[in-house]
Amino acid sequence: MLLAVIGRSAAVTVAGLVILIAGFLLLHAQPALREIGFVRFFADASWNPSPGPEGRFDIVPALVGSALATALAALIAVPIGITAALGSTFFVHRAVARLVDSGVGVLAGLPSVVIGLWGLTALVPWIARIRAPGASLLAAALVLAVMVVPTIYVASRGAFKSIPKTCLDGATALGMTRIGILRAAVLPTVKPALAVGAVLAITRALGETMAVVMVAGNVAAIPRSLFDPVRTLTANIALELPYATGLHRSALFAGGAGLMALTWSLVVLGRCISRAWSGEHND
Amino acid sequence: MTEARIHRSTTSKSDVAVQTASWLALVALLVPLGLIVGDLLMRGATSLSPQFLVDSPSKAGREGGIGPVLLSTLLVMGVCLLVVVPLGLAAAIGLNEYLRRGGFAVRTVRIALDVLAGTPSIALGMFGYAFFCIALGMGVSILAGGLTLACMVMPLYVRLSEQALRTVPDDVRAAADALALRRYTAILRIVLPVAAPGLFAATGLALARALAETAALLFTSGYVSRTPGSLLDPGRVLAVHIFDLSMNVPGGDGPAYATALVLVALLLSVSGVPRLVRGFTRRWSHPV
Amino acid sequence: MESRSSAIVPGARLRGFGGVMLFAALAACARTEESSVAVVTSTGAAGVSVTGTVSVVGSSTIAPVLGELGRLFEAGHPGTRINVETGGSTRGIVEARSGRADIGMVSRALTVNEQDLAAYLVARDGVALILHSGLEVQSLKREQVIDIYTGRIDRWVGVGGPDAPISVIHKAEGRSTLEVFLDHFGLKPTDVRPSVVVGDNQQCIKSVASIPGAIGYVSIGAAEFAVADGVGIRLLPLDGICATTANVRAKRYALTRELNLVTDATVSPVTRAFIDFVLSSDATETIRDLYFVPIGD
Amino acid sequence: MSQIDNRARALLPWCPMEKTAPCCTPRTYLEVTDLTVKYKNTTALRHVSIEIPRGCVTAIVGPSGCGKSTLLHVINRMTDAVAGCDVRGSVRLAGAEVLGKGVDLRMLRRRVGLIFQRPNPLPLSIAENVLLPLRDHGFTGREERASILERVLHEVGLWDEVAQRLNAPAATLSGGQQQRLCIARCLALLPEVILFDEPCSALDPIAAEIIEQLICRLRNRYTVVIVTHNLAQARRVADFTAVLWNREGASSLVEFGKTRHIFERPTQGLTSLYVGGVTG
Repeated sequence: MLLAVIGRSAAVTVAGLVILIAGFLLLHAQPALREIGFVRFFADASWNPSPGPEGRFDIVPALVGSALATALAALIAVPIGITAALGSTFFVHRAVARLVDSGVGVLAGLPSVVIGLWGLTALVPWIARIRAPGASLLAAALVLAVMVVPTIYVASRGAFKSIPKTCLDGATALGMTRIGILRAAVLPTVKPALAVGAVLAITRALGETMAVVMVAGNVAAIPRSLFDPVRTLTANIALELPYATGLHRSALFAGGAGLMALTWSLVVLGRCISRAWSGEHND
Repeated sequence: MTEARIHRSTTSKSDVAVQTASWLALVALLVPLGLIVGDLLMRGATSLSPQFLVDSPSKAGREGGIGPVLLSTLLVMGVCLLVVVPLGLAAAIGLNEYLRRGGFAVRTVRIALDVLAGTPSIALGMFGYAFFCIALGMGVSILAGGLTLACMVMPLYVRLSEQALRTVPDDVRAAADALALRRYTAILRIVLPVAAPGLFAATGLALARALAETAALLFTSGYVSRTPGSLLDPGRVLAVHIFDLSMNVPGGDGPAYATALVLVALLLSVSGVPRLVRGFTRRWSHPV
Repeated sequence: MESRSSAIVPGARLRGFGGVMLFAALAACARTEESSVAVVTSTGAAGVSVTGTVSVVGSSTIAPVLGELGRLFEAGHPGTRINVETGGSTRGIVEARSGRADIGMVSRALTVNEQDLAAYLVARDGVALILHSGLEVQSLKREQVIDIYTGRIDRWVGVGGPDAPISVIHKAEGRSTLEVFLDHFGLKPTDVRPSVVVGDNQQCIKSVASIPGAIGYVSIGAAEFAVADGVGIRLLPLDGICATTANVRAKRYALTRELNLVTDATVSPVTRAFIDFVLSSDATETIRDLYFVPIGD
Repeated sequence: MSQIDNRARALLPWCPMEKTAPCCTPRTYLEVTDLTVKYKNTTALRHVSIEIPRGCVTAIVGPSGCGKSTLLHVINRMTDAVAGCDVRGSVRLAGAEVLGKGVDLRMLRRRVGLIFQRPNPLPLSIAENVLLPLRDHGFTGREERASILERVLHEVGLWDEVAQRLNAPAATLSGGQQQRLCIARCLALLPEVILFDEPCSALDPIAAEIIEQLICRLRNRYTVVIVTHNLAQARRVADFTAVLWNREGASSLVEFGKTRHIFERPTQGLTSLYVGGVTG
């Protein structure tokens, strides 16, 4: 009986954390939302959140920065992750596949700060050779791609592995080419799983802070090229929160709440995709 | 797991293209890994020594070691696990053993856990700062950092523990049911022992996740690299140390890599040890 | 988890309560040993017996000084602990006012609105422009600095240097070094077109040292400390006056600022003792060692 | 007189069949009345009524998927744990309703033991498989538990085989031994009814024979219900036999009576086809 009460209340407590977190972020964001107002976060000329009348609270550059870095990272990581999973499931020797699997396991386990360290000390200087100073949108996207490619690989690998052998044998028996088999027998079944993996990876990229703050240059302006610096929503918080006070801090909390809302809707999107998928399978 | 290879039956241009693309993708996947691990080993190993693990950092970390940082890390992880393991295990037991499967409560809690798992760690760091440091008056401290991390790894731990609990075969549950064992007897004496290796692994993975985290700790357990005197003192963890050395300390790259090497070694061992434990306990588990 | 249960009380001041764990006792022992040696060398405040924790929050420029002084103070006063956190001058003010910190560190003069706090002038410091050490640029005029920071000049060749791009290192909002710098050059925050935005002095120094073609501005104390340590940066003269601690001391250098400590009305005995120590002649040498200018000089 | 044929009697000479008064004048102990069981979309059992006599072995036979196991699982309410399972009708144990809301499930399951198709010892030692349920059901005396352990292991003929390694994991036993251990731990709780759900189908023929002999030894002292798809087994061990058949999407009772009657003079055409091996 006691265990039942403990177990149930623990489950509820854990779920309640979500409300607590949302509540506290909104609580601290409230002064900014009240005094600055929702509109100015999008209409102000720039992000210069000094306390006082001169404060400018334009969140758009950070939003664009986050969106660009995430989208570019996804653009790089999704094809590589999926194709690599395809290769190690269907084309390469099992030993190679195992090697890749464990390599990806290590990559997935690397702390973001370590990947950021590598980005800062190896990647940024390389990019700086093309164009100084090197800390840029490109560096952020590459580092993010390295971080999320394991997520995509693992999700796709799982999906490809779950394809029953009979399905492939049927296609092979018809004497189809590999690409024909992939199109006919593999892709239709795994599409939703691949989509879920990609959404998961995008969620991760959007929420990543450390690796990005270390390589992105963190200038709060909309970049005009790959080599321009960017500041993401997460970097904005990491960079300024320790020093922020008053309305500035509240504005950062509002940014944090917005970031949270964005990622939460991505989580819900992922659930919807996988639900639609499993629904399809039940029929 | 039915895994099927596509055998080369015909050779067409498109096939060659697909295969080449696969190889290229595999290389593109492994090259950054090789570069990172290579850098880590080469640049880290040169600064690493037994003394490095115990000495205090001096000259902002350019010299000396990471002794106090290791201690702070252990304490933050300790606080985190002390909260996560009992609460998370209880929640997993509640979800898996007591709440009605597929019921409203279970679905709600699952969605909440998914959402929590998707919350960016920096947002959790803000929450931890607002809630633990300010509202609960803990200040920037090891305690606040550990509790924030606990919030972060909770969904992972609950999900993995649930998976572990689900490895208990159905016919063992049926046996316990048919014998009309009390629920807690069945859970404490039968379910938990069977699930123990899985629970170990869950703890290891949760710990690995916590060890790797930086953003959630920036504002909660702080930067101070001194030996903490209590749980209410701030303390710098390994990941934050790496961040600080690489961002703020000219000439700090060497020690940063050495610290990163220590961190990665720690990560690999905490996620690897449970696998060994599982190997030892396998013979006791029910043949499935 | 005793400390946790007590921590549930909202707003409770808990610093110093947490010594529940064994390690805490061990750490305390270790410190006592250290200090028993150090007591002999430490002078001044000997007869005063105070214990407790002082939390110091604020400017990252002052933090290294107070960190070092804190160590000395702890050595002379067993049972005390000085926790120094960085968070910028404004947070120093806010937290000292709210009582979350015992002492705030403020690396500028107090404004009219901040007169409710008691301020203690600890030292003086300047803000210097720094360049990557490989850059062959000997000096910059005021207008050139403004042009560089507003993006009107984006290659070094425009100011008589090599044909390389300029990487403008700027600070994130909320840093008082930024305010002092912009104020001196009559710039508005919105005018600046940076290439990289950094957090504090140390990060700025590291960025300038690692990016060829970089220019930034930092505390002279921090910069001289870095140069003495062999970091690849160079301090630029300002209006023809070399950026050195000596020139700050001699009040020849224009871009200077005060380094203040602030407290609210209630000051605990241990906080009082620590402030006294920081203001005493015992602290002067340490302040000078870290390339700041003690008030007495 | 005897309910089993001579061949079976020759095989099981120790079956105390002849002396068993209760089967001659059977008193109903377990009364299933108008039982209908529905899962989400399907009806498993429809209007089933059987009166199971005390101290006898009753077999439930029928082709696979005809709801035999469902019937057993309803009797000790294992169906409670199945989501979307709807049970209507009545099951009375010694005159008391089993399906009601206020029924003490712990007590019911102690009185009505269930043995599964696959041996499912708890992942504990051999001894603990018996001792843990005993402790859980409030047998507090250490001595008492030890003597019960020895008694039930003797009863299932396992004592001599395992006495030296009572603390070894139960998983190290062979399949037949595991099944006997399951029966032993059930006996330890002093049940009145024991339900067997195809207890031999996962075992090799030799182990199966030992279990069959064991079931015969339980006669008189326990009311035994055994579900089996093995007609010969039903004929060998059962005093009474019920035939279930799936008709029009749901199973119902075709015929119930003394085993001899069912096999030699069935009243229903379907029964004679089934026991004659023509259909099923």
